Amino acid sequence: MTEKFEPKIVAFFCNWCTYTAADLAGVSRLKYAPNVRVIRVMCSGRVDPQFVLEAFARGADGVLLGGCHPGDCHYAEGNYKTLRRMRMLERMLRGMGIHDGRFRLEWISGAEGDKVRTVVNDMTEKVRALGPLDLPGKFKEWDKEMEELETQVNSGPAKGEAVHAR
Amino acid sequence: MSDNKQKKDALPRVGFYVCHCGTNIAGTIDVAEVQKYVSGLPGVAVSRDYKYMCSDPGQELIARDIKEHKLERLVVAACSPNLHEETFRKAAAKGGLNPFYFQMVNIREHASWVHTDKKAATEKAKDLARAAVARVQHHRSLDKKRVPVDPNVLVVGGGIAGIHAALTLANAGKKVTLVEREATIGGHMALFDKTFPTLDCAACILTPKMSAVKSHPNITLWTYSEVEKVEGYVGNYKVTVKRKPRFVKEDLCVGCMECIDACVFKEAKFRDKFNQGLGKRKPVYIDFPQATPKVVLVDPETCIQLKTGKCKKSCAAACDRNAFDFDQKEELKELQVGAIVLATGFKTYDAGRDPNYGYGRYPGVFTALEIERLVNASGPTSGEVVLRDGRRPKAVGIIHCVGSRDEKSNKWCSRVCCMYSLKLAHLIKEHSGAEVYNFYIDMRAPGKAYEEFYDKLLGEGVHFIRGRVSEVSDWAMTPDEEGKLVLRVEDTLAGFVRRVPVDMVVLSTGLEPQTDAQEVRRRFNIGCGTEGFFQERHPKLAPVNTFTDGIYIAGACQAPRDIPDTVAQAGAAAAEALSLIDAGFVELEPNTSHVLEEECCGCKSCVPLCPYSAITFDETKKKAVINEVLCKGCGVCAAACPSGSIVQNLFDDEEIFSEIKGVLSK
Amino acid sequence: MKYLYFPGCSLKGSGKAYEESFLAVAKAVGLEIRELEDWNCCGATAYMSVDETRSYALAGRNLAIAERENLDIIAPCNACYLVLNKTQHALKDDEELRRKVVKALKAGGLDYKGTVRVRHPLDVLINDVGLDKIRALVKKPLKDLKLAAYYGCQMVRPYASFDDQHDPVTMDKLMEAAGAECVPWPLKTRCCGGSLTGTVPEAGLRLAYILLREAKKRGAGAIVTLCPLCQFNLDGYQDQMARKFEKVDFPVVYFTQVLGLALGLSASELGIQRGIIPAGKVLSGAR
Amino acid sequence: MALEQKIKYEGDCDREFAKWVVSQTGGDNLRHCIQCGVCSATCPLSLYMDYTPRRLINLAREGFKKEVLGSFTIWLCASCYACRVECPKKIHITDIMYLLKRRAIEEGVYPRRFPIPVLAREFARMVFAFGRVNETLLVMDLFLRTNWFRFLSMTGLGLNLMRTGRMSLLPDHIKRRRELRKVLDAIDSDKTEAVS
Repeated sequence: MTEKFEPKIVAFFCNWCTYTAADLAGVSRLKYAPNVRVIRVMCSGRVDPQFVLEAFARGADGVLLGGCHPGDCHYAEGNYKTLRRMRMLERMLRGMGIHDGRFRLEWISGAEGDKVRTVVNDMTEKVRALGPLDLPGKFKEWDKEMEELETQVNSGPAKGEAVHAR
Repeated sequence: MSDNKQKKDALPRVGFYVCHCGTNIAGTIDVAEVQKYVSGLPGVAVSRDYKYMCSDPGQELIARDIKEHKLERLVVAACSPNLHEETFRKAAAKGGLNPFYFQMVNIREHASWVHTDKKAATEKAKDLARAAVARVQHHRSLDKKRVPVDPNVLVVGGGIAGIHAALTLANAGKKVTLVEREATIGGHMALFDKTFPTLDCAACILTPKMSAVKSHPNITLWTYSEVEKVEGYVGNYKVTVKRKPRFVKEDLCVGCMECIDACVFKEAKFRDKFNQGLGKRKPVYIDFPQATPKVVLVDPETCIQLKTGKCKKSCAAACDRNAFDFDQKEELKELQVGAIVLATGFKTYDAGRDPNYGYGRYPGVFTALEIERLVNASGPTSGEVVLRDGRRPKAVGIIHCVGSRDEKSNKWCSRVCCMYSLKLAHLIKEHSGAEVYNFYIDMRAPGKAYEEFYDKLLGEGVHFIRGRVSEVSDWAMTPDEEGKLVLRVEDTLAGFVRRVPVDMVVLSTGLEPQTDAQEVRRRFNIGCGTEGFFQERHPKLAPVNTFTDGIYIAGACQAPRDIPDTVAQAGAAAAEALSLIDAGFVELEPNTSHVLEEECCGCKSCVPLCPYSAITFDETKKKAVINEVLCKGCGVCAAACPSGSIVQNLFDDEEIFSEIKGVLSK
Repeated sequence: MKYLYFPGCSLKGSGKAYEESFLAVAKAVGLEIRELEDWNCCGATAYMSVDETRSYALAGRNLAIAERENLDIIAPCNACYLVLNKTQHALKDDEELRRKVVKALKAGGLDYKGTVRVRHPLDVLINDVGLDKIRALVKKPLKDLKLAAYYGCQMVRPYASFDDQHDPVTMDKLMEAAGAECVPWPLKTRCCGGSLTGTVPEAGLRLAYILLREAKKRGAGAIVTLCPLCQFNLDGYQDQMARKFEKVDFPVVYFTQVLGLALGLSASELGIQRGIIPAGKVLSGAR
Repeated sequence: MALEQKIKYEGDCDREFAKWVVSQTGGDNLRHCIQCGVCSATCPLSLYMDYTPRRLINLAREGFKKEVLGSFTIWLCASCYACRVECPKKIHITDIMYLLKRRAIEEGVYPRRFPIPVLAREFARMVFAFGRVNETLLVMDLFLRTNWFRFLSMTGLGLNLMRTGRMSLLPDHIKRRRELRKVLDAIDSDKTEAVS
């Protein structure tokens, strides 16, 4: 049986709620898929949409953003701003052809260790079903295509053909 | 991305340490492979694995390596930063390295403890280590911000926990404000007659502490008041307290209670909440003789003068100290404190939620708190155990675990019901000589002298039947069940079902969070467990701390707890507050943000984002400015700045981008 | 308000009076009722002891047929009401079971999606028709008729969809709307013995006897119930109870019969004469 | 008084049986039972049972297969669901009784002339044949098979039912009987299904 596709998922967890919940899951020895790499931020509001795009561009197959439930944020309103930004980002990602299942926003409080387990397991299976995104690989292909196009254009235009703006 | 500030060729020299943590990490992650892999990464000068990094030898290892190998950055892969980030920052400082040139990697709670696949866990550890090594090269040297701590303390909740915490703090010379929602302090303990396991009288041990609170020069007692709003941060909280009107001037009234007799209502006919509805009271009342402050209050819902304004106010006339003031209004008061102790206590489970026990349908069914008032000499029946129709019960059944250990209501064991059920069994037997049956599932008597107390009850001839009662009803199968309440239970130790006829049933209701626990915790910006009890920072290492520095919790608001543990926690919470105040200052994480003036284009998009209004706009320079004292370091503005000109220390864009690259580049 | 009516085997046999009175009352309050075409036995409490998946397919056939007309089903008999609801729940919760049952139903040319709701007549009368409308339609209120409202077990358990599991009140309210008085009675949902009363009388008979004796002691004139098996157990074995315990001689009627009388319908229309212990005297005495 | 040895050796436990019960739908949280006995207390028939429901649950999860499948308890359950509603751990005790009944029938260890298992089998046969059940025929068939004398003592009831028109001797049946049989046959019964 060929090597099963193991998705790589980058997770941004807010320090006060989701990161603590992940610690609680650890202390309670709950078991979940090893496909997630957690990056700690002070508040989910610190996650710049560019971080999500950078993660995809660097080869992540899925990005998970964990924050406090609305009303629980340690800084009062950080997660409301996250919600606004990420709704817009989701539309942008869809526009770029990145499937909805690859980016996920979850509210997980400090006491919900088990929710970390269920969300990570569920997301791993869903992204596994979607298959690899592998943008770096696509970037190489596109770069190769551009180079071929460039060599073609440089080797002189065919007779009588109007040269479009370069 | 702005290019790397460090010169490309001379990367800072990084020291990397991966901890075995005994077998906690090494049991699942191949620490040797991680150590070998990281030693090959660019910039890594030293890479070691060690059995216990957080131990003294582990920390000395770091300090010595920093000096010998002139390390400029430090990465430790071990447990969660919530546990030992401080430890390793101190180790770096001991080696002469700025503590913020350190980055921690969580490979225990987030990897070895939660994964079973050894190879995958090791790969994950290597990825996370590589990310940290990449990130730490962008770290800058910082130093902790010091903020002065206001020496005053606020204690919320006047039960035994709040009282003990307030006294401990006041005796240490701190100015304490104790805010209590009810008209008197004392909380649930004031209701009890005796307390387990020693059967010493609740009033005897509570009253002296209450009067000590009243007379203590360092304690300001605000009863019949609630905390409205909390602003600020550790060491500098601004609290707004709403003082509800008593319509009686506290400083004038001495509690002579002449006014109560003079009230137009000749008999008391309104529900007396303190006596759990068993007794009655007038519109002007005082909860119990030893109430503190010993001041009456007028109930706006039942006092004719307050409702219609047409009463001859015989109460005011009878008061020679002229203490009545019917147009007293609600008042908002502000105070500055450095630390807050929450001791808001618990609520008992509403017995009406179990219809098969018939509370509210059969008059012979009582809750445990009602019995506490019946057996109490200052209670409505001055200690006589009688049914609601005055009859003396010949047989009494006490049902344990009502609203506890039940997936349909409260999953948890409320810890105190077995013990108080034993106490009530003793008191009922002593006061009425009735046959007493206790229906329990597991007799939980774990405390000091608790088992001996259970043994005492066994000796007194109480019938202990192990089984959960399925129903209390009044239909009889045999003549001696006529006119009785019959409890159907399986005596699981005897192995058959029994029908036990009794005259009185006592429901030992469990403990659950206060109804407004959610609003209160949001007001103080602390967390809550899934059941609604306040969330402690760490169940073993920081039981009275919360995730918000400067706010401490004590007693049953954090989990069901008996009086000895509650008082112990109250002392612990007071000690934590004292250590904060006596330090005089508190070091804040330097993860605040600041604006790079040369890059800010003055678009003002960040200004409305800050919930602490720490960002202002400098009209002359047309630049945004962040006040680093007000900034709490959430980083929301840094993420929103279109030109990337707001930098959050410790979570700078470059640091996070390098972490993303590190985690994913194979 | 159009409904499909699932009679069940009992309402064609020992529970004939329940069917007669239910159809009569339904017409009187303006419900449009049509019997479910070619309904089959729901399996009651017996079939599940033989084969679980088959019992869900058996009950599922009725649901599949009903889905063709996409109307709510009214199942007056407690056992049918429970089995049909339990089938809906089981097929919703258990993927594997659903796959097997849907496949089996397809083999019979039927498809099951689970869109139809199974309702109890009490639920329909109280929530769809409404107590006010029923009170308005009452012509002959049954003054000073004291009843013990017996709900049986499977109507409220394990799913309490429209009434309380320990202390149901919907039938009490309906009887009060009909002018009768319901005596306080703690055995509202205590089991009558079900299929054991007749087959294992050493155990089951006593349960039925307890209900009758307590109702009589509480001053009720009759027990009003809503399940054909309960009515049969309480009404049919009073001769054996007289031999084993004591003579009870206590009428047991359906709530639809009592409501029918209050709406002015005739005793014969409501099958009052079908009670083995004659109920006519107690009910007419009240008019 | 014949002394009877009451000790149980671990060999008497059938671990597979315990695992099987837990694996069946309804049996999944059986292990969480805290033996509080509310099921036995609320069960109207527990006073006739050789093992109270609580004891049976404990025997089942420990794997005492012989005692569990040979007990009267599972056959005295009237499926009134009171135990399931009262259970503080939300264990579906009624469904567990059903799966034990099915297993007892499968293994042929049910008490021979005890009416309930015979009733279940006859009921299923009648439904398969006609699609509907005729109560009179079912009861007559049951008592002819299990207890002649009991049949005679039912004549009083029979007369009453005839008098009040509640008895019909003609078996009622559905129109599309073949359709129902196709549906029931399409289900490869749980027993023969290959354990996936």
